[in-house]
Amino acid sequence: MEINWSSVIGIVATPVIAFIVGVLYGGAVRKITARVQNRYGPPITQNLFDIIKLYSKKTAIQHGVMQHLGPVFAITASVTSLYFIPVIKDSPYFQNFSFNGDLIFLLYMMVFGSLGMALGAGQTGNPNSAIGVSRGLSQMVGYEIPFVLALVAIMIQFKTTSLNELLAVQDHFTNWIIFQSPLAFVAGILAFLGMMHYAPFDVVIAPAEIASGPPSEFGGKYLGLMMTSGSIFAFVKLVLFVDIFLGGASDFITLIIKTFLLYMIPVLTGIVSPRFRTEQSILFFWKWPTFIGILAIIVVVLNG
Amino acid sequence: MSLSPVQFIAVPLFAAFLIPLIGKASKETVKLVPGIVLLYLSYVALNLFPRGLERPIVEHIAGFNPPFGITLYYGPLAAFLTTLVTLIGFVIWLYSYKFIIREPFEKYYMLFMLLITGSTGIILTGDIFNMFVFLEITAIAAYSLTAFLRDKDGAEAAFKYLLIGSFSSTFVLLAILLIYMQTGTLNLADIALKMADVPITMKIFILILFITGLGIEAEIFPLNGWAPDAYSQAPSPVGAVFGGIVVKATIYALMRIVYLMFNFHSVLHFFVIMGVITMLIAEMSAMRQHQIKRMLAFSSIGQMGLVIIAFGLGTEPGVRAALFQMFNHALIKTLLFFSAGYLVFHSGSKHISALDGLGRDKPLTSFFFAFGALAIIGLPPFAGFWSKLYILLSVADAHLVTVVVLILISAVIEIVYYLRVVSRLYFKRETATDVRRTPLSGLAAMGILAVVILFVGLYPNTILDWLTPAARELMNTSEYIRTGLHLNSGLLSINF
Amino acid sequence: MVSLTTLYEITFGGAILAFIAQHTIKQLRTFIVIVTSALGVYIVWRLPSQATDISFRLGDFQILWGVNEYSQLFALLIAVLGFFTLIYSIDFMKERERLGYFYMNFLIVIGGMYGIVYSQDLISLFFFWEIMTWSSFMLVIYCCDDAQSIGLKYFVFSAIGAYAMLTAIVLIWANLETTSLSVLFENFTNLSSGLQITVIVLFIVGFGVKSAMMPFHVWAPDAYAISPTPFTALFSGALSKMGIWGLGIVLLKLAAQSGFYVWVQDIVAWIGAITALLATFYAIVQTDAKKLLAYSSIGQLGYIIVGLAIGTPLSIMSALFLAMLHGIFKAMLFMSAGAVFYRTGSTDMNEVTGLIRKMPWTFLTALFGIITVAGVPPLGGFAAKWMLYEATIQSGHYFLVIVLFAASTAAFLYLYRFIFSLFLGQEEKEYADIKEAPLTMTVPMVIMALFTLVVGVFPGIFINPIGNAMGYFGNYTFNWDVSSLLNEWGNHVDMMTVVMTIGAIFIIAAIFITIKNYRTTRYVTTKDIHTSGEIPTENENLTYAVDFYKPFERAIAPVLKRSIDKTYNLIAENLESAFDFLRYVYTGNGQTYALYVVLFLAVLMVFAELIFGIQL
Amino acid sequence: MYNDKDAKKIVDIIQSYARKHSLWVVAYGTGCGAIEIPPTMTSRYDAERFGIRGSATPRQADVLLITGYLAVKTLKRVIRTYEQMQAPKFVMGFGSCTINGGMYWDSYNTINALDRYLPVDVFINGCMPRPEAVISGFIKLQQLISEGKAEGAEKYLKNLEWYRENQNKVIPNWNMPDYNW
Amino acid sequence: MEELKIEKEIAEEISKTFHSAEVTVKREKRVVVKLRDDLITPFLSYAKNNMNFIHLAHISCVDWLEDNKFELIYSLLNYDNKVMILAKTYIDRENPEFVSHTNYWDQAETYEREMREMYGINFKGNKRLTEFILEDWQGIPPMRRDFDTVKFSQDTFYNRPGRENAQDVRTTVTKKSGEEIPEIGKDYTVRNL
Repeated sequence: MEINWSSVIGIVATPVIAFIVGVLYGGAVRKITARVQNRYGPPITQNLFDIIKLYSKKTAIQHGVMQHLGPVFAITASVTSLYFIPVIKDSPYFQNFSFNGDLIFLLYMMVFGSLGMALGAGQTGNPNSAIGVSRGLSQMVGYEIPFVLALVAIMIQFKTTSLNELLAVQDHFTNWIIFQSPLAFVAGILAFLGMMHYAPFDVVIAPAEIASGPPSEFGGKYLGLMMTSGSIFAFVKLVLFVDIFLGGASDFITLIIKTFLLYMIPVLTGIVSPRFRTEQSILFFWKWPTFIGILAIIVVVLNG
Repeated sequence: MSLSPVQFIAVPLFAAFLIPLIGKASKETVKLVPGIVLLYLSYVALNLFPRGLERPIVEHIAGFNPPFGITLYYGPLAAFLTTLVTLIGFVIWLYSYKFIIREPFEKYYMLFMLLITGSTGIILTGDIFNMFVFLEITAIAAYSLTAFLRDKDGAEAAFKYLLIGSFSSTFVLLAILLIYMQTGTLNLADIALKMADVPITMKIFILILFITGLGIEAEIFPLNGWAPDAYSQAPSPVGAVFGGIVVKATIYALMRIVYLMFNFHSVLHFFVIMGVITMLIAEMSAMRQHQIKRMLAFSSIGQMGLVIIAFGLGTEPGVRAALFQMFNHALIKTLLFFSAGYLVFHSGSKHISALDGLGRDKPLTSFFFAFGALAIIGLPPFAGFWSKLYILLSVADAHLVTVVVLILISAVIEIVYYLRVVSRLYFKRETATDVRRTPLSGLAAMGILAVVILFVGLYPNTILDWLTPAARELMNTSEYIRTGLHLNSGLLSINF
Repeated sequence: MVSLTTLYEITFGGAILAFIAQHTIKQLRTFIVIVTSALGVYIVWRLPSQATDISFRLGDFQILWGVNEYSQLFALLIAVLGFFTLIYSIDFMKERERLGYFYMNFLIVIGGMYGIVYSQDLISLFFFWEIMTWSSFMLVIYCCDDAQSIGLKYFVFSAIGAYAMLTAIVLIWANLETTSLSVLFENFTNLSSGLQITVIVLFIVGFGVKSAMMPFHVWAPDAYAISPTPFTALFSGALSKMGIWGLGIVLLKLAAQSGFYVWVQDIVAWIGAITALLATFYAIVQTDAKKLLAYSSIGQLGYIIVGLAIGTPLSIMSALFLAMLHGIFKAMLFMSAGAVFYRTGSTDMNEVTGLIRKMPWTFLTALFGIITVAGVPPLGGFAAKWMLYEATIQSGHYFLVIVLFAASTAAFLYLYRFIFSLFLGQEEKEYADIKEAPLTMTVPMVIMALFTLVVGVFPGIFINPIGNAMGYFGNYTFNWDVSSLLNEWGNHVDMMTVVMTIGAIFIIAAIFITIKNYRTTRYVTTKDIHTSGEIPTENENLTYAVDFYKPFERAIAPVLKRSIDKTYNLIAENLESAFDFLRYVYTGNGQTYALYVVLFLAVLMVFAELIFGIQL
Repeated sequence: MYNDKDAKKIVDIIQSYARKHSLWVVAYGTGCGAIEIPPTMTSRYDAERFGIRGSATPRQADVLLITGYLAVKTLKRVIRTYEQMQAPKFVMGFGSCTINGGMYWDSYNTINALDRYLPVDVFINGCMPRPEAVISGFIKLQQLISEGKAEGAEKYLKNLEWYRENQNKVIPNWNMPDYNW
Repeated sequence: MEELKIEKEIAEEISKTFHSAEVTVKREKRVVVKLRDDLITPFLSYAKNNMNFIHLAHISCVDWLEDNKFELIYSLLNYDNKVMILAKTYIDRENPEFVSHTNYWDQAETYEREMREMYGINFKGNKRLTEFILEDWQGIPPMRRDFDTVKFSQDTFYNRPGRENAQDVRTTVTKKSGEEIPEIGKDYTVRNL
């Protein structure tokens, strides 16, 4: 059997790169938040230190096999989603399996981790975890609707559900979907705010209220794996949005610039926002973002 | 003695007068007499059946030729109905054997025999005045049976029945009088032949008298006020007799008269409408009854409404469906009255609420009730399903979709009140236990009925094969007149 | 010996034998039941190759029984589910009374369903349909006092449905003089268009009631929740599929020929989607696990209806795929809830918690079940959902797909609540020494759970027979790989790659997390949790289960406030009081009755001309 | 490779560096000193630049701050919280109350010497210590970590009996789960 | 004394109703009533129902060790004229028992629980005299004056060596500041009982 080395390299390197980028983005966010709050802030590598520290914890506890496997579900979901997204356009290394999946598959794959984490959090028996899960799932119903509306608008506009074909459509700056279908972008980005769980949609992990919610019983290696998965997952979401709306990236620099700019939207919103209650955020998503999403579809349909 | 249709009338009549005499000698023997008689009649009926289907048997009593003298007409329809009556009668006797233990049971059996006489008489006779006489015999026997328990409620019910029944007799007699005045004959076939000459106003007047008079016994709304009281106050087998025999005979009489003499479509449509109203009001009333036998009575009325609708269609499938429904109803309602009788007997109360959990204590009786309920609702694989289906199909053939819908609505109501009782029987907590056992004769009677119901449900062809000629006979009036009067078909022409 | 008649004889005969055995030789009962259902599976399996159509006259009707691929699909589902649920019931029902009654009706239901799918004419269809209805009613009311009104509701709704169907049959008979399905399909266009739409609507109502289509779904949650669990599994898994079976025929064979196909499609699809959404919302607020699953069933049936209504090859495929799969996973879920009930005596999600360590196999089944329902890869549910969404989008039902997506996302909520409340959370002291359910219960569950995984990896094993079955509706070709999914725009998902990737990463990560600090990783009880230093006592259970989705409930309060159930109750109450009023026509007074007679006569006399329409 | 001494050393260095720069503090405000934590964390003193961060639950935390006097009743909860933390874990005594009872030296329900009950790595004196002092305490802790001297958790495990004896003396009704390190 | 008019009226009303009561107008808005222990309940009832003192602000206790008495003080407040009555009574210290007033004011329950825990007074009729603030307290109630808190602390809490000088706050402060601290509360004897 012939081994395609470029894809092997891609398969090994993609998660590593995603992890590093994600971790550094996380550090950058903390730095930026600190600067906004007129602080000096931690170093940009702070999240990396945190994760290494968590892995280097000498002991760990678990309440059962589902808690043990919860972070495994999470990392499986993020890495699998990553593999099915073309990270760099037309690159033989970073396409991975993206030709074998499509947008709807990604939508469901991304939920896989949440479900696993929710199960893990459920088994800890900590009421705070369960409250967090309840809030998280409820909020998910909120933001999925505008997100799906945006995706459907794009799918019917370009008659495809494949990310690679969407990328092929956006061959030029002016063909980016953000310009071709701005309403879909707006709906999508509003949903994106919810997906990133930054304020005002951070009621899920509300640390002072429900002791950080779902992960409240996770420590040491479990939390480390969760944070690893979280970093990768943040990168996955960013790349997905860049691929869908911003024409993807043909090299790393473009990718970094685009994703970073995109990342700033939820981060900067989050820094200056208070927190929504769960039902408030659900109703928020069901009002304007949904309306805009429906408008996007109507516009697409009217344009033929 | 060769078998002849006369025996259907003569034997039970003879038995009825014999019973008091035997009763003087031995009370126990009295109980057996009706059984033997009915068994014999069933034997006769089954023997005559093929002959009746083949060619109608016309008997002339006392040697006069028609249209003079008394005629018995034993065609397919009469063959079918007499068989039904005798068989049902036999099952009812079987059931009564242990159920009617209260004195004076010889009177009960005498009246019962008279009832059989009357019913078979109505079915068989080819003479309208005879029909009246038999109607009266039936009615008087029925009045007395209603009051058989000799309690206050029974007496009251019997009185109501008598009151309304006397209207019935008066109107029918009046109608017959008018017919005689107009045509000068009492033979049904002859009347049918001569009816063409009667002025239309008179015809309508006679028709109205007949409808009112016979409608009372056939339980057409609003003439059926007596029925719920009579059914529920009479002993259970008597309820079964009313539902299974008497009403069937009177409906037969009504339909025979209407089809023979007044065969025009607007009349039939009137029957459809009356049937629908009767059915709907009866079902709705049944829904809100608290006594099980009253509920059954209303349900019976509702079923009769259904039969009248089917008769009113005036088509051969319709008539056949009506006859099928009559047959099924006779079986199923008898079964229901039987089981309800023992349920009431065991629970000690006529109220439905007293039946809670009896299904565990009296599994077989309750089973038969549930069986009957499912069958009468019209669920497969029981007999009721097919007749209801045929009625619906024939109604739809007549393009009366509204009526189809109304029938189905009433069926839904029926489901509600029957299943309410069934689920009470089986699934409510037990209230009390009764050590008395349901006697074997009662269970045997119910068992026979249940087996027949299931058999007909699975093999409807057996019954349908007999019904088709019966329905054809009712529809084909000219054939009736021809055979009834011994005429050649070529000579006959009815232009109505 | 493999023929339809044998199948019916064995199944119904087995039913009666089981009843007799219960009252004579009790030990034989279970044996008879299992053998009957196993023979059923065997015969159904062998039928396509051996059976010939059976035709005979019954009354005026030509009865026609035959095997086709479409029937075969559903028959196999019935047979297999029937077999599994019966095995499951051996231990589950052991302590109950009136088992003869139970098993008799159970087998009659199965036989009735065989009859439905194999009947090729309307009369036998209706005949078996009613048999199935009353026998299932008998099982619904089997349990207890509370079941009476629920059973009645079930039966009344079923009867309304069945009678709608009967009206349609009667109309067809009156106009086409036929009851044969094939003749009906050929001559359907000969009917007037008004009649066509009437027949279609009546049939949709008829089948829609059984498949719990809004607004006829109100019977379903209660009936599912109250019937004994082995039957609930069959009820939701197979019996509700009879509605789907019929809807498939009506929509794709009848409506497709009529001039208003597009309208019918749109309306039914929207009804299906709204059913899915509302049922999901109602499922979220339930506290009883079985009721939750019941609403979930209604929701899933909504998806299937949407798939059938859209009517593109992919959507029909997805609908039938989901129908088959739903039979399996909903049976799994009901069985696991039943296993919990068997051990703890309750399915109240506010009471039962923390069973995962006590009942691991049951948990595993429930886990596979919820992943399948959620449609998350790598289990079979994903393929069904994927095809449905792709088909919905590609056929131009854009807003429909949004409703479906909303419903499916909201489904995570109740699914999580189901598994969390029963199996996760703190371990309850009360359930300290319960054991895993007996083998007769776990084995069927686990077999089905593994089957969902196989379907997830190789959707082709469902797609190919379903593709064959769809030959009944027209010429559709599905030349897909055994492990891939393909939509009409040419996009595909390769399940093999997906599953391999997921599996590889999952195993690597699981090994990593297990061997890392293996010796210093401690298991602690669920009492040992962070509670700000406070120590929960033995009797305290801190599981957050009551009002689990309160915030979500507040968000969807306007939807929950309106209940169709209440409307029906109002109608029923008003009708009853109207009937009560009518009842007093019968006053019980002889004089009144006499007056009626006289009035009747008088009216006839006076209006004779009008009534009899004859010029006097 | 992992057995190689130098490599192990490198791993250790990375680990202790990460540990040192990532101190998550369980937010358990026991006494009046808790009021000093918000200024320490927020803009003015910004402890986050040293990698110090609040953590909501003891499962995730590294440092347990005892911010002032400890009533007997609170001590029990603090011990519980400490035992739920994952090793390596550090305790910081905060203010004179934790050292010798401070102004509550003769109270009938506040303990006087925290290190009798929990293995304290760093004491910060003062009543109350200002945020600068708190931060210098953290820096001291970081030094200890990098030197490998902050082994409170192991000390606690090793001398568990002694600690338990002291704890049981003031907490008569001992109904806590066993210590699982 | 025009400004103490309301207080005096209240004092007069009380002394008219309860002849044995010893009523003093302490200052503005403050009336002190000393009563026999069996008159406390009627008095509280009267004050609440007839004089509109509807608010029980506090119940406190003083330990008169030398007289072997506990003094209970009920503070009642009238919202209309803002006057507070301090109703005082003495109960036996050896066998401290008193009537509960939870049926007059629900909040009395909390105060009585506290008193029971800190002084060991048993309030009969209070249904919830369970552990309140202290956890697993086993010695004599800590607020009684015969409880030696220093000794208890030294015995229990491991005094860290090195602060022996700071043991007597009073002398240290006096020595350092040279200031004379008035001997408040030195004379513990009960006067005018």
